[in-house]
Amino acid sequence: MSDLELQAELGLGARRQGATRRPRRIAVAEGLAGAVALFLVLSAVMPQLVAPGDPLAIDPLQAFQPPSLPHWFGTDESGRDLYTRVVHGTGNSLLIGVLATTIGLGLGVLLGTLAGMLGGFVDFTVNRVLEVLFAFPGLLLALLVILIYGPGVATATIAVGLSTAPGYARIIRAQLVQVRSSAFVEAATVQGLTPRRILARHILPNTLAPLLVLATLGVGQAIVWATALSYLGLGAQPPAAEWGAMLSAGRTYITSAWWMSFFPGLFIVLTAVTATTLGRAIERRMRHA
Amino acid sequence: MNTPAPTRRALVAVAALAVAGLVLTGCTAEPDAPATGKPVVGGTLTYASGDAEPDCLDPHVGGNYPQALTGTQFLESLVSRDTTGTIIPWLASEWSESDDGLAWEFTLRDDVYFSDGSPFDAAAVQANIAHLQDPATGSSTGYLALQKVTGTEAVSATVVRLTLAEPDSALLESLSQPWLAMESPEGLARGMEENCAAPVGTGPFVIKDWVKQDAITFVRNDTYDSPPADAGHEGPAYLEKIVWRFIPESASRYAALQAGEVDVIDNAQPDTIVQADKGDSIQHLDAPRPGAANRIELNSGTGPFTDPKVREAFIRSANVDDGVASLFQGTAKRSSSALSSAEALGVSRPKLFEYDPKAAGKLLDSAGWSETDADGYRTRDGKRLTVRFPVSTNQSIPAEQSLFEQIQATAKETGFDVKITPMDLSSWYGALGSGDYDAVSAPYTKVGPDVLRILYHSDGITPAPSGYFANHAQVNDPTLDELLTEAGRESDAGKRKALYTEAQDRILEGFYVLPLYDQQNHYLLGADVEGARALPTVSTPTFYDAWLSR
Amino acid sequence: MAEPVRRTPALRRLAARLGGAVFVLWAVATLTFFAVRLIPGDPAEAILGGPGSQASAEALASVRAEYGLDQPILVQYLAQLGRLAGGDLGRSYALKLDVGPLVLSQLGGTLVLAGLALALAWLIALALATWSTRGGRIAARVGSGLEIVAASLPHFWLATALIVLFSIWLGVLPPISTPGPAGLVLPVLTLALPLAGFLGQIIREPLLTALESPFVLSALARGESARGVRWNHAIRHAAIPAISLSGWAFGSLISGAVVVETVFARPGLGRTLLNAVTVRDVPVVIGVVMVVAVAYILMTLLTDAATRIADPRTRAR
Amino acid sequence: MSAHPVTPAAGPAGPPALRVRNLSVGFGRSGADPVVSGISFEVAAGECLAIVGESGSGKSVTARTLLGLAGADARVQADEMSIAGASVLALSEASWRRRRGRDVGLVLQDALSSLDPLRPVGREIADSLRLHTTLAPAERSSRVLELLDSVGLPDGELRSRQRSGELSGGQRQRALIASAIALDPPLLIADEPTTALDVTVQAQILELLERIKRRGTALILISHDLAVVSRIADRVAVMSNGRIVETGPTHEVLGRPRHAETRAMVAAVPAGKPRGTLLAAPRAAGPAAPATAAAAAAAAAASAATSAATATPRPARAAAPDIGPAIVLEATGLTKGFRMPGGTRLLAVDDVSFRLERGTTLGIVGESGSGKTTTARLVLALSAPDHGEVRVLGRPWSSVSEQDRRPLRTSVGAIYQDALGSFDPRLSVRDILRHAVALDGPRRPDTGRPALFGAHNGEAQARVAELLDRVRLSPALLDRRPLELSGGQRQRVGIARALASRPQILVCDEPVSALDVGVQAQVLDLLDELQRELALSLLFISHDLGVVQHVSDRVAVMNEGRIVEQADAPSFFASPTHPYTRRLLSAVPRLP
Repeated sequence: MSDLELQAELGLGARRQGATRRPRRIAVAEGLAGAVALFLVLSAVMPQLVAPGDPLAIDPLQAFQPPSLPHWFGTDESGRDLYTRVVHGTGNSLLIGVLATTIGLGLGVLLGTLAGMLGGFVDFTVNRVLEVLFAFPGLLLALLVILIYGPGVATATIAVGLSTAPGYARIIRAQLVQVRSSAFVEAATVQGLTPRRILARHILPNTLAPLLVLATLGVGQAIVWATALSYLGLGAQPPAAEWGAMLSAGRTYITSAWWMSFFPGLFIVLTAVTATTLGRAIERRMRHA
Repeated sequence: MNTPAPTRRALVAVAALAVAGLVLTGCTAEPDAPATGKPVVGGTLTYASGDAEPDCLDPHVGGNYPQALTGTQFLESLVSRDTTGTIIPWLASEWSESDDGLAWEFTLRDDVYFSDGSPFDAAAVQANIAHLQDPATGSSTGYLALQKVTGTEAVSATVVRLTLAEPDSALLESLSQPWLAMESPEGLARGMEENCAAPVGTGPFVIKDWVKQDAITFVRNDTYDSPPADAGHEGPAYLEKIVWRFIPESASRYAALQAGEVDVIDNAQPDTIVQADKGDSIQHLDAPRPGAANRIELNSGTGPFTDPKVREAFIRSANVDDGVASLFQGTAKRSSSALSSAEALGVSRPKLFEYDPKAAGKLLDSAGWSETDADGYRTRDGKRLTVRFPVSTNQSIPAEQSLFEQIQATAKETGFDVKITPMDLSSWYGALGSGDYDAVSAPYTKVGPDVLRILYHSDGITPAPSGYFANHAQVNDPTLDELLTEAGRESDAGKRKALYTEAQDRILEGFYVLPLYDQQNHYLLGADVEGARALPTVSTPTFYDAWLSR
Repeated sequence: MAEPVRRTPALRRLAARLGGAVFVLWAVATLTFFAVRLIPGDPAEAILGGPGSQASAEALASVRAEYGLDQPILVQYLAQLGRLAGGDLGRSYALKLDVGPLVLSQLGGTLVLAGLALALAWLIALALATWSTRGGRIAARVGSGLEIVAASLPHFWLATALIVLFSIWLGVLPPISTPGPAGLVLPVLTLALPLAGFLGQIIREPLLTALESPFVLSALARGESARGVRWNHAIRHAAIPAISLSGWAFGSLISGAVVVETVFARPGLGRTLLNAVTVRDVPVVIGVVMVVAVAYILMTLLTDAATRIADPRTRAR
Repeated sequence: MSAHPVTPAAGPAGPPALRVRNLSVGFGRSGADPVVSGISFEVAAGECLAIVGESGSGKSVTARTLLGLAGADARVQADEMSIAGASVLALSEASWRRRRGRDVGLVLQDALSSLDPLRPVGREIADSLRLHTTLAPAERSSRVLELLDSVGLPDGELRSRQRSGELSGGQRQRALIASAIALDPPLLIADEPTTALDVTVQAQILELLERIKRRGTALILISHDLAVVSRIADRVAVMSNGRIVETGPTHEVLGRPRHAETRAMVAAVPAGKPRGTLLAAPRAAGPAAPATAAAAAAAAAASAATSAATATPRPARAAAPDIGPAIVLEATGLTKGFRMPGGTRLLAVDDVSFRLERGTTLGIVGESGSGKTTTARLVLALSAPDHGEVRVLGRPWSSVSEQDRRPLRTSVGAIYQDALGSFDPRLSVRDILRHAVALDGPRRPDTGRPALFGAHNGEAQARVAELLDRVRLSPALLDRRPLELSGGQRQRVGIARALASRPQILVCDEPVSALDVGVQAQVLDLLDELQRELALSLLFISHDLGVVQHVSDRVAVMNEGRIVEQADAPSFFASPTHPYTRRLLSAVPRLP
């Protein structure tokens, strides 16, 4: 799925056009995104600090409580506190997102670098492979992986990772080719730098710098895709405190307990928006530094 | 390919003349108390099913509840049941049992034709029974129900005789079920593929069209005149057409009903039932399925549950009452019986299933599971007290899975490590077949207490031809086997009751099962649907008497 | 460069594109063929209903013979390619139907859904982009904020939210896909909104660039109105990158259809695919994958043609 | 004649085509300095007024204001602003729209982007007619053909169907002019209409504009280049910092510039200035060069006020050190072809030979597409010739492997037209120079890596400071990235980098083409000074014959991949032999 590619295009494209109209100061949106990101990371690393309860503790007599002071996000069908569950689910969801992105980015960097650096036959082959992989658009590749290895968190993570890899590979390759043929690399050759030094000093840093942007944007998208798989019953399963699984459980009660679907979904959207905003912000910073 | 065993809520008929357990609640129009106004002829009723779309519409093949739901609309059985539990005539007008109980004669109506024009006669009944007993059909439910039938004979065109290997007091109930409905022999002869797509019956509606993954369209059978004896009228049905849709999302289903897009939904969620009961715009039809109650069976054949003390400890450690109350919001009652509350012979022993974590702890101590590890789980000889609990996501409604999670959470307090593994149906059967489970919940629908024989007779440990085995608790108790066999032959009501009571006591006191609640079967109907009812056999809805007041 | 560059003959280009398309299809078929060999367990058993079926040895043997599973893998592979070339997608394990007709019968519904969603997404994206670039920082911020949020909305959540809002609270639209046009509103909206967010983001940057470019100033200096400039000049420039992303948009719509068709109980390719993956109905999954691949390739060919029409500059390249 | 306000020297009776009195334009907060403050001028029919100034002087904003296109956030104030006698102050947008194109036309620079690249030029031209007339489409089409013909574009049928990208630079500039004069507006504003065009094309466009002027159209010509406007302008107004600092008939202003700014601009025109003449006024004392081009111009203007009004000849060059061969760079029979998309081969460089003598400058001049850039790449060994050879310092250069060539690379420095693109965007000025310095320094015996690479290496820092001083850049810029520098500053950093390895040869590929005349003058002066002090040999490649004339000892003219004429500068300019050269020379804008 090349949402990532798209997201990256949006960020890196502006770089190519050399747009310089944006100011350097921190925008309100970026500040907010930073704060949310901080909250999410804290929730992932130290959930007990943010929500001290037990995400699996049931209390049937407190089931289906709407949002209130003791239960900020309400309770679910077993009386579990949704705020606690959503916060404790952050770790799971972020981990899935980060792992999937790592897999996709790792593979993408490998393929993209091979194609971009070696060129010729390797480039041709890798490009054909990518072309074929792109013929499995969207969730298709992920579903194929799940068909083969069966549903589950691990499969879903790998599936999302694999299906994002072609997009990353194409970006990395394009970036590499662009940097390699750029005027400053020629200038370095004219200065008398050895190919190895040019690679180490100019090509790799300039190719890999956007990886941070890609990774940030990618984690947001990966989380959306992974939760989609969980929602479809192909990823994490209840009662695991994972956002997609929680949403999936909540949809049963959508007519009477909207909060069960609303809050996990809100966190997914929040994460994706935050990732996009931060990715763009990092990109802008890198461009203007 | 063969059907995967008796899938959803399979049912086996039983002979006993159970007093009606079917309770119709809510505001549904009952057949003998028709709703206001004169029935309107015509109109299209849209039904939204939350059950899986059948692979095959012939309920002989396999035999699961979705097939029963659709089959009820266009197929008919030899006999039916009324709300008091009495067997009543349908395609057979009368019947008799020989003194030794080894032969039954059924006199058939002589004025009934299949919708393909072929006559319904003794040969047709023979062909149907042969079809059910043919291993190539891959029947599981119907096959099990006819286990004792050894032969058929057409005494005349309208009289058919069945010969039995041993007396079967459950035969009439068996034959009342949709899975043993009568189909056109000519239709059967077309081969499985064609017959699966559009079986031919004698019912009030005929299959017009089946767009897979979307809807089945039934149209009125205009020459129909063979309703069961308890029907509200005679002649063709009122409705012109039934559109049978499959909407797996329960919320979408309910919303569709609210929006008037569909007229009837099944598998209604507890919260929507509560909502519907509060207002006037939606009628509620509560028709619990007969047979076994929903329960968790504990595998006594291997693992920790070979020890009755551990079984009892597990049962006492599970807080089911609070869970049922909160999850089902009053739409389901806690059961403490092996049988559905629809079964008059059911024995309830609430005391055995009371939540008592202290007692559970002591029981584990005495069973040797006295150590506790760092995570709070009991151990014995360094091994953790783990309960493997595969759950079929296709078979359990969400509320039930939530209940399992709650049981998991409360049993943890006593020290059980319950490992719930959600699985697709095929893997779940695989896990069961290889014995990789300590606890399992498998719904089983059936009329009368004979279900106990299917579920707890040691014969049920060995798989049926389809590969399915029903004795998940792996109860292997010769005394119980004897009681159940005896009860299955006994036609004297009093003796039969005593035998079944004793058998149930043995099962319940042996702590093989943790009863949860009746098999839920809630229909919600739009306010303008009149005259719909659930057949008192296996609680499938019939729309023969139904009409739309709009 | 002043002199017009000579163009590649159209026929040769077409042949090259078709050759590429055939290659991709072959590779997709090969990849899926060998990928499903990775599925653990016996395919014959899978055909018979999975591990729970406890099928007899004879049944397994007869299935193997029927499906050619007893042949060497290369023979199976060639046979599979032969069947695919003849348009035969095999037979569903679970539904007992030929996959080809089944998938084709589901294709229409999905295409209608996707087509309408694409059109609506374009409409929303263009409207939002033109409104928010008309001037004013607030409008621009609100516009780009809305786009980012819309693009981040997971289909499954959006679908639920729309059902709650329009069907349960307001009661104005059916929560499931009904045959009439009303039944299409919510599914189409669910698919269109996130896509509109993405398209809007793609359109915005080139739209701003175009609006600030000298040719717009020239047009204004000729007396063109702000609206005329937008619609006669800027929109076309803004649309080109988005048009060239139609292949991606198609993928996103197919993924969305998996969710949307399930939630709204709409027959279609997505729901068929999900069901097939859930019950591991391998031939149906492969069938859908192949059909989607063909559609995707057609889509990229169309996209290419559309881009060439919209942007004559690419013709010379 | 008084300087303010500008009044037409002569003209027919009636109201002038344009009269502006005391116009001020500001942006942003009302307290902010106006971009244009209190300027007044008028243009009569058939007259051309040139508004000349550095970039940022406010001339383009003035042009846009005259069309009501200064922008929504612009604050426009004036005592009078009238076109053909009718006031256009405080017009509504709708009334402006009716006037634009009809009463006043606009021609911008770079028609490639000034005509919508997606629409046929015929439709662009017809737009004016569509917006202001009731002509039927067919009538519009025939009028478009007439217009194309009138601007010197035959084949109107074909041209009107083509898009700007399919036309040559001159053709599309003509088309753009056609679209501006479609309704024969009494006033035409041309904003840098010939910038980025080849000189011969530039001359043709100026001719076309002059013809339009003679038809009775009032023309306002906006440019940064005095030499360009001097051809057709009747009067010149010099703008600086939003004000008109000097104005008058062209020959007066150019012949006797009174204002320092004007003098600087006159001095900065390289064409016809002898080799070694200082183009820019001497820089302000101290190494802290001003941060922006505008400020630099202002500083230059300030100091110029106290210095001589005309260009100053410099002292003679330092004698070249007599080490090594006299011919430092030699190209023989260079040929390079490229495959075109259609399958044909294009010979970009065809049998090119030249020699660069130590301490001298060889100028290679040619129009776009002449093959001069390919030649530069061959000389820098960025691509290999198909035939022929390049030798550096008498040693083989193009014929050896990159590895063998590398030791010699330090002898050849290069500066580029796009200085920004030649820097790694991640690096600061300090890093760029430190890396360059390190390459030249001693190598560590153990690793063979440069020893000067440490960030705190004192020697490296000293070298960086020295380089910075050489190119007159303030050390305050060390931590900036090239993106944050002005064009002139970037080119200075580029020069500093090239000097880091103490090269003997400097290859300059269009080093000043992207710069304003004023900044160009400073960079050319700097190069000249460096050549004197460091005995550099320069290969100077440019499309601008004026610049080449100013800097070169020897000149080679390239056309269609070949060197058509090559000679020592004095004889070359005195008696060009090749007709192409003559054409080129006659087209060079120079002051009268």
